[in-house]
Amino acid sequence: MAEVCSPLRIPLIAGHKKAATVTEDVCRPMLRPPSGLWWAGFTLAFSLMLLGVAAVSYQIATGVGTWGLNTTVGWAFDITNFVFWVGIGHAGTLISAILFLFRQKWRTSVNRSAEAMTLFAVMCAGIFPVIHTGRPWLAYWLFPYPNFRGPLWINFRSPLAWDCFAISTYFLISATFWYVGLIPDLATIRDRLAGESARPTLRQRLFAVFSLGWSGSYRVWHHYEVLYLLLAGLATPLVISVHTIVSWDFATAVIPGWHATIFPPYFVAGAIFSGIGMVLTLMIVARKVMNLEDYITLRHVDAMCKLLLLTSSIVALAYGTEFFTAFYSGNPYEQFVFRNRALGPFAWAYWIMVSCNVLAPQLLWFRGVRRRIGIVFALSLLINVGMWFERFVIIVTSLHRDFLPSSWASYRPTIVEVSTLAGSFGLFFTCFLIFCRILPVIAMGEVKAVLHVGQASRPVQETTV
Amino acid sequence: METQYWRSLAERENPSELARAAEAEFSENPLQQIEPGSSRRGFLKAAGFAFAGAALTGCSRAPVEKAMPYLVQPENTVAGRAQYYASTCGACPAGCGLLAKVRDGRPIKLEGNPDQAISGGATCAVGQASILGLYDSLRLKQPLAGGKPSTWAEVDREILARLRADGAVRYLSGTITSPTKQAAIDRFLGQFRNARHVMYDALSASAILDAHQQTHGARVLPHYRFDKAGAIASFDADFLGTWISPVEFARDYSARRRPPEMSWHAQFEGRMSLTGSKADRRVRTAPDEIRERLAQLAIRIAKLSGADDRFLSSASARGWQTTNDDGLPHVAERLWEARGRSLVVCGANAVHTQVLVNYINHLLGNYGATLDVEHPSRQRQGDDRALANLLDEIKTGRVAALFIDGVNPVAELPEAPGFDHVGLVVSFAGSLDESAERAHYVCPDHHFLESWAGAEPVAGLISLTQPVIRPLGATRAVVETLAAWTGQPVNAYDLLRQRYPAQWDRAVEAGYVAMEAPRAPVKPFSMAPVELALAATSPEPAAGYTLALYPSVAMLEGRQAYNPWLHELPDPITKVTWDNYASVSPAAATSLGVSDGDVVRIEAGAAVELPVVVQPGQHDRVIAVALGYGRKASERFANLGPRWIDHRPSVNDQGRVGENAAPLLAFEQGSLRYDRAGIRIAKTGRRIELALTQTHHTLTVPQQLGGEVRPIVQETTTAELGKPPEPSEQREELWPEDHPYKGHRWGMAVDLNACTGCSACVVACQVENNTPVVGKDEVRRRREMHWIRIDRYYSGPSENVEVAHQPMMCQQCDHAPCETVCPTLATVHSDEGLNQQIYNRCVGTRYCANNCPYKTRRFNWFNYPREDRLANLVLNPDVTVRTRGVMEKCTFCVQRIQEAKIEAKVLGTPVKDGDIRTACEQACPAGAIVFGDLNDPNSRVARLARDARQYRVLEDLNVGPAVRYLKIVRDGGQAGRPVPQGDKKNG
Amino acid sequence: MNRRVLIGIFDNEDAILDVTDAARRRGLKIVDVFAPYAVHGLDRAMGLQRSKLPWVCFLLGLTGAAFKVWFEYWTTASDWPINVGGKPWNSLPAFVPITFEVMVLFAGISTVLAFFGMSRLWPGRKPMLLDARVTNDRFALVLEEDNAAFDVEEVERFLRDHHALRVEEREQEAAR
Amino acid sequence: MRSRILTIVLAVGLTFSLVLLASRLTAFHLPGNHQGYEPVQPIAYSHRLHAGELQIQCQYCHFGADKSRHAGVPPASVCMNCHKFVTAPLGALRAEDELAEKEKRAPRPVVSAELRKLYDAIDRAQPIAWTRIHSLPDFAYFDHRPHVNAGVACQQCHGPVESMERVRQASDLSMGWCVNCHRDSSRTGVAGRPVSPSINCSTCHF
Repeated sequence: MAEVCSPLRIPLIAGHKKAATVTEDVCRPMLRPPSGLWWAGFTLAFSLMLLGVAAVSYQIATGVGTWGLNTTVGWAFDITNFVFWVGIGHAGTLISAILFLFRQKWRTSVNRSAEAMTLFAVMCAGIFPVIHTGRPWLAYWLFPYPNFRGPLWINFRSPLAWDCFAISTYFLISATFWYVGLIPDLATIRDRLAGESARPTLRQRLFAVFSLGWSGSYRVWHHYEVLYLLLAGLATPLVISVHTIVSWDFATAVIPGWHATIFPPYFVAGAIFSGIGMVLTLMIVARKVMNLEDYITLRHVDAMCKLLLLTSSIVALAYGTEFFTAFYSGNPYEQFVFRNRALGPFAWAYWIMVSCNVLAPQLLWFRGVRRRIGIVFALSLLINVGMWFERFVIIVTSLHRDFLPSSWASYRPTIVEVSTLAGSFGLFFTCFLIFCRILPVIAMGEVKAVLHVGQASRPVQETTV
Repeated sequence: METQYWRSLAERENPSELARAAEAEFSENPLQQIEPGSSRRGFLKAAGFAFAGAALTGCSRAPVEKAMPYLVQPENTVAGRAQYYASTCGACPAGCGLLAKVRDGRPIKLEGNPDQAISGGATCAVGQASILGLYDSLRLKQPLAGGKPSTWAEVDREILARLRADGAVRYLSGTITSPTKQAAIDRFLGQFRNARHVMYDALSASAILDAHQQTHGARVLPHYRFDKAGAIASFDADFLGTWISPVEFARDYSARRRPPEMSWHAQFEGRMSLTGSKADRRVRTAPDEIRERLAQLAIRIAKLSGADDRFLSSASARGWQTTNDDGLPHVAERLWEARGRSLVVCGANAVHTQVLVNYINHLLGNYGATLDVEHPSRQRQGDDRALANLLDEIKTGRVAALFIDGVNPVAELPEAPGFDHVGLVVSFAGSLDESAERAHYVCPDHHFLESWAGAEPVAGLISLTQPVIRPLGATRAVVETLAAWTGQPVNAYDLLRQRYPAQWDRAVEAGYVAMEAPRAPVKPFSMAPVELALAATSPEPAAGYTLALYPSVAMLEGRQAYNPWLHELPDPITKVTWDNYASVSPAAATSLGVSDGDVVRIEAGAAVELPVVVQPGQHDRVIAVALGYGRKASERFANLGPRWIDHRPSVNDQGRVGENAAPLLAFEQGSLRYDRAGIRIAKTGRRIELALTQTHHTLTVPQQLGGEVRPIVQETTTAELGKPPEPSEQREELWPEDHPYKGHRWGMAVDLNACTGCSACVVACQVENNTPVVGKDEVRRRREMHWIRIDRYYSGPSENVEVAHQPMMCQQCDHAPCETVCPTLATVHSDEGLNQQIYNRCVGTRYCANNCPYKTRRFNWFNYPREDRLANLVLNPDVTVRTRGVMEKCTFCVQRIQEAKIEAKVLGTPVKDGDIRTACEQACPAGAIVFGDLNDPNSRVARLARDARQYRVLEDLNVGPAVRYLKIVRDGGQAGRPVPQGDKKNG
Repeated sequence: MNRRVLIGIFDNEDAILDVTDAARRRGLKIVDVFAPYAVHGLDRAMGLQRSKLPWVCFLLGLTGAAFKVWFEYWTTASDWPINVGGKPWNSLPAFVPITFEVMVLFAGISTVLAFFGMSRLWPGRKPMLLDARVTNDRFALVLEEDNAAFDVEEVERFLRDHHALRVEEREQEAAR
Repeated sequence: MRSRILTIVLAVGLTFSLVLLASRLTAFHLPGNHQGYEPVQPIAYSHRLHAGELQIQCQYCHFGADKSRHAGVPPASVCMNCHKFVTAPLGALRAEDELAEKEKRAPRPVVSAELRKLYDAIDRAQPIAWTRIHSLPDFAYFDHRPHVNAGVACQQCHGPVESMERVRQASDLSMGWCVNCHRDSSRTGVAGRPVSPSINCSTCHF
């Protein structure tokens, strides 16, 4: 990162943009009718989503038995997907909040879409805890609400209860953060549209309503800056806490392979890793499809690759540590679980995970690779796969052979489960594609503020907040 | 709950009146109203009355609920209060005494009658399950004539019209232990000049009776007294599982296996049987080697006894020299040391073999001690020779009229008798089985819970069967039918009462009565047949594959094929459900190039195709196949279980469960042979995915994954037991002790040494707790719902494998991992140490099941169909029927705990130890399970918790299970077997 | 009663910074500055005092946490204590995660609402736009003609010196 | 301007509807709560008359209460203990007597319409299908024995039945209602005697 904020002013935004051009560039794709490419992507995503809807409705109508689970393996795809999506969701907040606190100006080009991605990912994640229950129509019992049972509340000792609070809080805060960030841009678009037609169109009305009458008054900007800072400050520990709590779902259990103290940092790192991977995937597509090459420059890609490399190494370290603790604990059950991971019936999953999350990213040590979009894109996809399998491995290999050999069992997903997973991707991309159409994918307000960085238009002065 | 052994005083005085009163209750035939889709009113009327219906059918959400009281309430009946009636089990001829639990007019559970000698309070899996037969909706509801429904009057008229006084009348039945029924049959046959009553047992002990005919001059089946046996040698007799009277034998056997003084038991067998799994010394012996082994043993013991050189000389003359293989010498010594209180039993149905057995027992002086021939058992009376003759007569068309009672010759015999040449075939079968199908008339008998009858399982023990519900269909007791045809109609009740006028009250109350029985006319032991037997035995070892046909613990001869509970009951050894199979030894499997699930074709005259199960401990030349499968009755399971896109049926391509192996049986020297030498076996290339409830069979983890042995099942030796136990180290408790258990603290102790794995507990639990049957496919997916399972672990080399049975149910942990993780407080701890599961609060996250180290929690993956409203009548109204998506598990039969506590509260007395008995404990013949209050220092469970053998599974996890296990005692050195090292199983 | 304001429109960040600073030094009353994005340092140039939002955030966060701790203790240990896995009635450590989440939720949401309140933003509010491009790439400085001493020509010259693109004078309702 | 009016209108509308809802809430019943359920019975049996005026003990008819889970609906035979002789209200009998006096004839037997139903039921051997009022869901097991034997008055749960012409469900029979009574009575005791009612889940749920 040192490079990014070094005083050698390599422009953040290429092609000597002026504020007006930024507005122009960002708004153009929104106001143009969608391209054929967009339609193709949307159709695919939407049909996947429909498949998922069908699968879930069938499962809810028939029973959780339509999944490949059994008495021994009580969780598999459902919670795997949940953790996977929550993980994806973490990158957004990371980029917009943590990098903001670290004064990483390059984040401005990507944070908007990263935050959007967070929201959609958390939506996908949120579905699974609900549908994985045997009686989803009663899932609201997981929240404490006044009732006529005595009253009987919930078990605040259960990590699942923690999850409910963590996920919903995370969703609300990210949504707020995202919206607050959007307000000035909404206003910009509102005013841009104003000229278009005499009587306001629906779209204009909407933008008018949601921009809350923003007029760019600096007295407001002044509070706004503070608010943004505060939200970033809140979101940063939140993002850590959320995945920590998710990891506690496993860490607080007695099952060997779950009962591990390193889970929180391990999971957080993994989450960020997968998140950045997903951001890269989307960014690379977006900059091509919506020709935003000037805003999402190779430099951004490069920076994120470095983040990948870092988190990948943390994850790798975690894998190693797990094995060491198991070996060093002298606990035969613990030791067995890890031997079983690497050599047992699910070894294939384990090795997919290792090669995607540890081996493949090593390529990123080479500058050449980091700047070759094609390769980076491929890597980002691999990382998504690898991180999905990480969760699968942790959940299934630990469960399927635990303490009593008599109850050892195997697990095979059914078509219903696979469709549900596909459906969640469908939902995610559907939302994202719609977002690309109707909202500015780049935070204009913030980009404009960093236009000058590395441009000769004005004397260098370290800004302060 | 206070039990009432008699139905009611009114009943005792004048049963017919009550019958009339009841008549008033059920104005119409209840069955017609229970057809699915009928009104709730009708259903309730049939069910008895009152509120039970709500719990039964889950209709409480229905807007309007009716409560229908009696018009005239019978004495001693109170709505919602269970009554217990003493009766006798009719599931097999063993004749265990029962207490039938009747709730609101419906029998819902069968328990053993503690006072009756055969049962002693215990039951077997089959007995437990047999109550479902009462509510079998495919039972015949009226007589059939030519396959069409008819009336009794009609049927009687037609049959009598077709009976000729001079024609050959044959009455084919199973063993009949009821004197009254025997009398009725004799009276009926008395009308005809040429009439004969032929008895046969599908699981024949004919050879034993014949052998005693030869050696003791009386065709009797000895009453085996395992409670007196200090040393037991069993040759292919699965007396703990299926042989003759398993409940009685298992109880007596384990009574003598309580450490430190333990009886010694050697098992010679080809397949791995339940009994073999408990033996101290197990010698793999192919069926065709048994006689030779026995001869060897006889010679050795003759030597030891020093008596009777005639036998020895003829032996040596025939070139018998004693070999030292298979530890026979050791067995001989052990038996000889224990002479007078030792016992040799043999399951082979071959006369010569049994003669040798008699001789050995005679040499050991066991007659009169461990074998009672003067008051013999009547549990097997079949005569294979007579059967063979009858079949011959039938084939050659020399039979005018054939009456089939309680047997199913078409399905049970090697070749199905063709009835074409028989003028009149009448079956008494309660449902349309293979034989009844071909009969001209079917005169359905009552279910044994509907009828008055008396059984005499052992000479001098009259065990009474009394009805606990009015017949659900227009069926008629066989005795009444026969009486009608004899011309003097009489009802079974009067018949029975006339026979035992003096002891009647006592008999009805206690369910049995002991009478002075005449001594069987036994002559002194005669030597001649022994020498013939020896002559017929060749010292040469046999070769080639041998087929061993055996009754499985669940299906027996196949009468239970209608019973889903028994089909879903995992075989105690192989853990296979919903199928029979050909088990082969690992060595044989390699040489045949097959593995689990490969379908092989077995030819021995007839041929069957069955999946292979590789069975450690089996003889390399033996292929074992269970009888009793592939029955017509199992066709009903075509649509069993949840139906969804990926669902596969529970039946095979023939639409039945398993294959019928009876065609492979054969008659040899007039006796039914269950072993066939020189069979052909070949791979078909097809594969079947077996439905196993356990797929990893040892406590040793796979070698490449470490190969360590887990201390789940712990063993010790008689030697070690002497030593003082080392003090267990004190643990630092992380939490403050916020939860003292002040009142009761329920706990359980399971004696792994006593447990035979017979699985009676599994079915008992299923009946008591309304556990659903899920079907073959769901079991395949490892989703069986049994709350208690019996884990079976092998250890040691496969040819000399050791077996451990471990009943595993919810351990009711003090620091239950499941409770902490449940977000909705659906599973929490009671202040009596129970791990409560509240179904209605459960949303089904399955987190608890994942976090359970014992994996004893069961999840309702679907709404398991309960469409058969008649079968629903067996549901226990005191236990919620769980819906889809909720977790369930063993509750320590909390409904029984509640009942007992409330009764105690009402009477103002404390709950006594033994007042509360869980269903599994109550059923267990071996007395391996003990439930009670750990806070009461004198309770049985508290004492066992202090026992030297006591340990808790996975104690290191500090989850504080409330279930103690007692270590298996491997009779080390004395059994001539290497002493298992202390760390062998303790990892 | 209306007042007159003098508005200078600028087209870059540096200009607006300088002019605002200068205007403040000259003692001109700066009504407001309008900018398409947050220009760093402008607050100091306008001489605005620090925002109160952090206090709102801190206090409501604290309230949320306190409430949650109390609620968890009350439900689990006091109102209906239930033995869950032999854990102590009051398992404080287990209450931490939710407490934290609730704290963040309270703090976050309430701060945002407070912000909307302070800066009078609500759905459907009519924005007061001095220039259509002020949310795009224009900057506007609004000076109030507070007293007679206010010399329009002079101030206009002053603005133009600071590269104002345009200077205009407007009536404006005082009630803002 | 217009939008501000819109917002105001919306706000007013919202508050108005909320007020409406609130007024409804007082009469609100959760699904499964049948408090106040008062169905018509096949025979218009009056608890006010029997339990109230005639002071017949509850357990004379509901004899299961102290020895079984269910208090039980009395069998017709119990009714007949009295109604073998009592065939109609006293008034009706008197009237018939006087009429007979006047017409100089033996009084004819008078049978009230409701009792006629009872007699018919017995003649036709057709059990009487009463409509159940107090009914718990299948997963909740209530047992009369411990309560009755501990001396809990029937009225405590069933309300003033002796004053009801037709029986009505007095309490909501919700879980909280049970639990709170169990909690309180362990402090206050029942009928002067200390009791220790359990609030374990498995007391009612198994």
